[in-house]
Amino acid sequence: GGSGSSSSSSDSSASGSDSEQSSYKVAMIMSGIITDGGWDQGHYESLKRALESHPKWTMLEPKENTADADAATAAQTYVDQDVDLIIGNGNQFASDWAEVVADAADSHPKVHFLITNTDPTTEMTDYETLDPVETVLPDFQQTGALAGVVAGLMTQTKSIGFIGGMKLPSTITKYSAYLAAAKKIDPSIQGQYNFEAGFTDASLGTNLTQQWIASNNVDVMWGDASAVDNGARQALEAAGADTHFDIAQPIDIVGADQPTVVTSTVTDWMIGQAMDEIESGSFGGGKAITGNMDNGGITLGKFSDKVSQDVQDKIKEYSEQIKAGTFVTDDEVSAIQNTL
Amino acid sequence: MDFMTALPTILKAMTMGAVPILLAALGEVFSERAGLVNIGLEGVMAIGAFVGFAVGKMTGNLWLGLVVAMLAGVLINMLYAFCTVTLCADQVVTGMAINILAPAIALFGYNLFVGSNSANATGDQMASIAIPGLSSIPFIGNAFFNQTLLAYLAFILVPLVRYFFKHFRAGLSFRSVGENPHAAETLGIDVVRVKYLACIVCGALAAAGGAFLTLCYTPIYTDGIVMGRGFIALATVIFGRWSALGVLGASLLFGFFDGLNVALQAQFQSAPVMFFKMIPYIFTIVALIFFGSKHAGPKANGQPYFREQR
Amino acid sequence: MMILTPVVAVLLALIIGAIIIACLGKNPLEGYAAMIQGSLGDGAKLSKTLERACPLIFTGLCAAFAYKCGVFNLGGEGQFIMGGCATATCVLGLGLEGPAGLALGLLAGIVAGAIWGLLPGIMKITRGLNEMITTIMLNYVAMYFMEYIYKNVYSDNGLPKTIAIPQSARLPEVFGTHVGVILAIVLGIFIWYVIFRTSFGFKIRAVGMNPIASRVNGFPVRRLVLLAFILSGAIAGLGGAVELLGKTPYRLADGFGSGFGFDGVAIALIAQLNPIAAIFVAFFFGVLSTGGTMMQSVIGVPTAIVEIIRGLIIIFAVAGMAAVKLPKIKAYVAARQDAKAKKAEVNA
Amino acid sequence: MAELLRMENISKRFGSFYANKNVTFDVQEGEVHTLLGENGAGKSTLMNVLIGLYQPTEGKIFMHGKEVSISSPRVAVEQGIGMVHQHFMLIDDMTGLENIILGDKRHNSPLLQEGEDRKTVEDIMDRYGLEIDLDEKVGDMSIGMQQRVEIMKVLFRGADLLILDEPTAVLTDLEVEGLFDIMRSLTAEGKGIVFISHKMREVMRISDRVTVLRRGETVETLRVADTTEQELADLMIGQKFVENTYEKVTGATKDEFVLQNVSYHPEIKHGGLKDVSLTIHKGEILGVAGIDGNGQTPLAEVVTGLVKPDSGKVIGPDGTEIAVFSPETFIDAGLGNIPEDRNKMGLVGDMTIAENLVLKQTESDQFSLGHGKWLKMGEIHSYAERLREENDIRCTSVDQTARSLSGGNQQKVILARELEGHPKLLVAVYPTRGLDIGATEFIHNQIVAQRDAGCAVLLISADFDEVLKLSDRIVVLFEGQIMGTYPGANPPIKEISLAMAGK
Ligand SMILES: Nc1ncnc2c1ncn2[C@@H]1O[C@H](COP(=O)(O)OP(=O)(O)OP(=O)(O)O)[C@@H](O)[C@H]1O
Ligand SMILES: Nc1ncnc2c1ncn2[C@@H]1O[C@H](COP(=O)(O)OP(=O)(O)OP(=O)(O)O)[C@@H](O)[C@H]1O
Ligand SMILES: [Mg+2]
Ligand SMILES: [Mg+2]
Repeated sequence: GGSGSSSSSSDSSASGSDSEQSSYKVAMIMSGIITDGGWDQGHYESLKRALESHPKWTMLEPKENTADADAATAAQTYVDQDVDLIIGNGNQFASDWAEVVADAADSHPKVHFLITNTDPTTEMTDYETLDPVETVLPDFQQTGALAGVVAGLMTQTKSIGFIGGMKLPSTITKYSAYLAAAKKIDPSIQGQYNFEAGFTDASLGTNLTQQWIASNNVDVMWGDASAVDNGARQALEAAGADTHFDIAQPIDIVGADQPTVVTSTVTDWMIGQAMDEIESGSFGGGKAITGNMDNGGITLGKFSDKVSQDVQDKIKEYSEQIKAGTFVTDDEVSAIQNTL
Repeated sequence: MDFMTALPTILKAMTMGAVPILLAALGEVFSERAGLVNIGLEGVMAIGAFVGFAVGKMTGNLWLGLVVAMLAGVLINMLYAFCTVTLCADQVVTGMAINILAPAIALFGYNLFVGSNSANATGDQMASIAIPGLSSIPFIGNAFFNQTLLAYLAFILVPLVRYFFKHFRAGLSFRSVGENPHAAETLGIDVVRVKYLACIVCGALAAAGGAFLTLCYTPIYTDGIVMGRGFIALATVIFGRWSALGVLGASLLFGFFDGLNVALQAQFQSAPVMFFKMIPYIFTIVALIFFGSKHAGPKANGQPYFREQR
Repeated sequence: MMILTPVVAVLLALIIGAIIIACLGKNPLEGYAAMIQGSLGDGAKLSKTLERACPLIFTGLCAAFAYKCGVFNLGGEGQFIMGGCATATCVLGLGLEGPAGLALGLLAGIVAGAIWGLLPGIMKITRGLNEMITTIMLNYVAMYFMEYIYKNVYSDNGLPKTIAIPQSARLPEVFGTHVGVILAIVLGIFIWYVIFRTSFGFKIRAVGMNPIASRVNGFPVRRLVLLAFILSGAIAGLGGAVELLGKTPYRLADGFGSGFGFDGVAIALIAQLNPIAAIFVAFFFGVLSTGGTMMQSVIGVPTAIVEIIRGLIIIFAVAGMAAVKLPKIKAYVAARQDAKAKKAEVNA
Repeated sequence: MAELLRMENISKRFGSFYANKNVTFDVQEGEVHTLLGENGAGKSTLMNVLIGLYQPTEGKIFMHGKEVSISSPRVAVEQGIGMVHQHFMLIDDMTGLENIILGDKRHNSPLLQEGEDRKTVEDIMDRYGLEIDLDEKVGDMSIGMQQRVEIMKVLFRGADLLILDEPTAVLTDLEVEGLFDIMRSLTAEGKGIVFISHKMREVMRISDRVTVLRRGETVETLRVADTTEQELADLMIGQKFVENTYEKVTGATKDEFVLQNVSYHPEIKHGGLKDVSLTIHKGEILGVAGIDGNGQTPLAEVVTGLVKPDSGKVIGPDGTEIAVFSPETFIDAGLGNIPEDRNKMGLVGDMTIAENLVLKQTESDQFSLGHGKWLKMGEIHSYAERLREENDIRCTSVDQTARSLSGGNQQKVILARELEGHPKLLVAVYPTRGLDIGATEFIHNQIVAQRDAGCAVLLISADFDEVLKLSDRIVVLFEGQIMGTYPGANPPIKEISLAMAGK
């Protein structure tokens, strides 16, 4: 739901200047780098997309490689510059920013915070005020189901794998939906997973995938671990790019130099919506912006020529069902989730 | 877990994982034999990984990438050499500074290289060369005889380095500089030159180890791709008692335990995998405890050398 | 000389940094102004900088103390982390609140750090293992162990972080910073006193400089070395406890303590192993960190630039201090002073 | 005879301190030219300049009449100059042969030619009667053999000019004879030798000419035939030198320290003790004579608590058997120790002189409050100043590092510290090794004064003259065993010498 229920304090101070304000600044703070080919690059590209459709907004140089100990300082430096929107790439920022947000709510009412991949009801309990904050929470069940459909249709060996960088609720949801959707296509499909691969050790991705190929006959991988996914693709390629496939995430990277990638599940972090809300003065209150297949938050990327037209048609058909919420049920997903 | 099914893959991971560590550790053997403890391997490897990646991608010639990476490694290690040899600065903290500086330079370069053109994010890979016959030996064939040329070269380097230290005049001179530089100097050995040479070799080999990561392992560079391998290489030098063969054994052992870690992660998926991740480190310590290293290495290792000091 | 050199080194590094920044088409002066403003600009900034420096003071003291005894402890990070883990386990596991939780938490941190320092000490003394290697290995073990704590034991709703330390067990604040900062400074002074003004410190120093002579002259060398391991570990462990109990987000999570150990070593060596100087150097590192973030965001240069400047500062400081100790430079300085003295004589 | 070397007006400055000032010095072919001077007179510095280890601040060097610039040791080797350093320049971890051929460039091949070189070395060994185990690690060799390796290094490189910096300081009389034989056969071939020694007797026997240095400057160059020991000594110290003789004590009977059947690694021929029993009496100097490497080091280690004997008893001053072997126990029981290697074992080189002087007493009430809880820095400083005064420790300040002191002054620091504790037992191992005659006299006086004050002294020395001069009783150590006990007054020198050779 996008209807704003912003608090009185931010309303009164913001609305006065809103109509006149002709330029806005946005800054992004991330724990990795913008070219990591995964999580942070996905955020960066979302931001760039949003900027294209929001000409009033300009972006500051992103703050990359932000260590835990510097997370709050980094936010504070943007607060000091009266940046209109400060984006934190992931829930790790949620716990670090409580103080900064509380201080800024008093001293810099025009500064807004957007934290991605965060559930405000469970992850922001120590916030004194949620007035200037919103979060983004994509519908990961949809993402997982989309990948699961592709995997289920592509696998020959009935064995699929998943690598996640960190064991987050979102990661678990993704995998559960992924496996549930694949099983929907063929109940005999087996899933392998690792949720703790981190985001940098590409060689771990290679070795892990090699093990799964050797011991479990895995032939389709879906990854959520940036550089580690590259390693996984490396192993798939070595095992034969004609029979081993990868589904990329969260950016669309299908292309000639990625022979194993058949398609990508693309996440858009709905930054444009946050910008709109700020312009209209409705931003805040600790609500969560959802990204889903309806609003373009979740999409499936291009297909490689390894995916036959036949399969593509089926994927389209199932995608509609996923969008409508009729393909996999919550129960089916949580049944798998409970076994992890 | 069916260990026998997993074993060939573990062995493959072992040989693959051992190569970057081996290369860096061989470099460190030269360095420490000349009395220079270079804790900055990690940083030099990062430079090597990035430059190898970028030049390989830019020129399309991976071997050129490797050579330029090694040159870059030498260059950054000259900073270390100048500080520790010419200025006699503390080796540990200089190395540490390299570990901060070098990856930052690499990251900066990567930003420039990829930031403007995201097509640059993925590079090319050296192809594996399967040795006919040998590569089909069960269990070990794929691990040992189906590798990239660079990996073969790394393994061939081991007997060469051993031969160098045993049978070359320069090898003896190298050792004398690490043992007693004042004595070496009185025999007309140019201690400073040997130390600089050691840094050149060390920088080149460590950078080659880093370049292996991007040219042979995965076709990408990420900040932090070295993942502590530089430190592991340091440990293997001690564990390998400053000898090429020992270093080979130690890096294979580490590679094996790392492969085992991954195999366990792959099969025991709901277990707390961080305990598997500890395995390579704990076993390095355990191995050190059992096969001990009372041998303390070159005597003047880590000490600055002032010529006119008494 | 020993104060002037690092200052010159810092200036040199900043100049090179300025050149790089200028090459990127940004204004370095504006950047450095932002750096100072962002770290020391007002009381709140200063206290943030102090809090940022606080763990570095602890790891710096940890390294300085160990090195004084000839122990190359590179495991400050692992000991720091284990301190944090023990504190979390103690406070969260026993459900402690209030001053009891605080006191026991600190104590647990000290003990765990000490144990994590003791392990490489035992390995060195019984098996002759080089502590540089074992402590680095143990850093990794500690890091993964912490992962276990925050993911599997005290995870907050399945998130990869522990639940927060309860409000009542946190370190109280004075002048906008948690008292851990004061604790760190007092500890630094105390360690200076121990090293330079007590018989125990005297022996520690003697062992560090010449263990054989120390043994011949009746010092219990092995015991002192082991104590150096334990105490330096305890210092780092206390640092971990303070960081967890004093600083937001009051939780263990990925990246807790990351890099602090190596920074501590650099700090100790730049401070010439003087604990009081280490406090100042750590503070300077804090300035670089908070100010660097500000500079980066204000003038919009890549984060890597700040890291490059930091690396350069360490290299220049260390190289500069080594350079002034070179016989040639020393001779030059001595000759200059002679000449000056002679001139003064002539004039008089 | 042709001129081999001439050094003209050489000056070498360290910081603002001149170690050599306007020194002029020459060597003829076939001559032994001795450099004589007190510790710190600048002898080694001059030679280090000659072999290119130090660069002279001023001055010229001529070889065979031609001016040369010796910019590095390599140039010196090329010029045919070789030096056996006062502190051996050997690599312990390499074999004798490896040490000898290290850095040599006679072969064009980059590979080592060990076989060929071994033959060359063996030829030289035969020619000069040098005995070296080429395959033993140098670290495991006796001092004498290490020195022969050093000489071999020089000969192997075909040096015309040999510099021997205090080669006899660590040798026994027997070994000295061997060395002199080698030196004579070298000069017979026309080679020149620069010889440095503090032992007047040797200087008179082996040298052709002597140059005396004082405080870095040349005093005089004399033909040995035209001078006397006394004249040289006077020139050296710049005033009349008077050598003391000491009265021997004969009646001491009270046991202060007893070893009963002590064995320590008896299987090691040159590094063990076999069934050693000896008694050190109160108020008596017991001298241990013997060729270096016959158990002196383990004996010293046992009586200072550094090692625990494998069997046997050690009984301390209060008559009880010592149970715990650690230096602390022995120090508590009243041990004073002048260890073998003053730099490694006696002093903490990087600490100040003052700190070294109070090394063992930082917990005493005199220097601290509350048993070491607060060091009284002022008290320590003034104490150090007093000891510096009393012991004539020559330094610019007691706050400079002990390392920066000359050897004699370092030894004075150790002695001052040990004697100030009024030990019941004083163990002195090679106490005057490498010291000049002045410093040696001072140390000897102090040791005898300590005996007269009732201390039991165990003197271990490879310098037979020193043992004879000081000891009230003498025991001889050979291959880890006591060969016999002899009186110190009118000692049977012949008999003792034979015992030292194992007969
Ligand atoms: N490496 C050094 N660094 C600094 N100062 C030194 C160093 N070596 C010696 N000195 C100083 O130079 C001065 C001269 O020392 P020297 O060895 O000549 O003393 P000395 O009086 O000749 O000794 P001795 O009584 O043994 O003959 C002393 O003040 C000494 O402390
Ligand atoms: N590298 C150095 N730096 C500073 N001072 C030095 C250095 N080497 C020697 N000296 C000083 O120069 C003086 C001469 O030293 P040198 O070693 O030449 O004396 P020496 O005559 O050989 O004495 P000894 O009889 O003790 O061997 C001493 O005061 C010594 O302390
Ligand atoms: Mg001297
Ligand atoms: Mg000398």
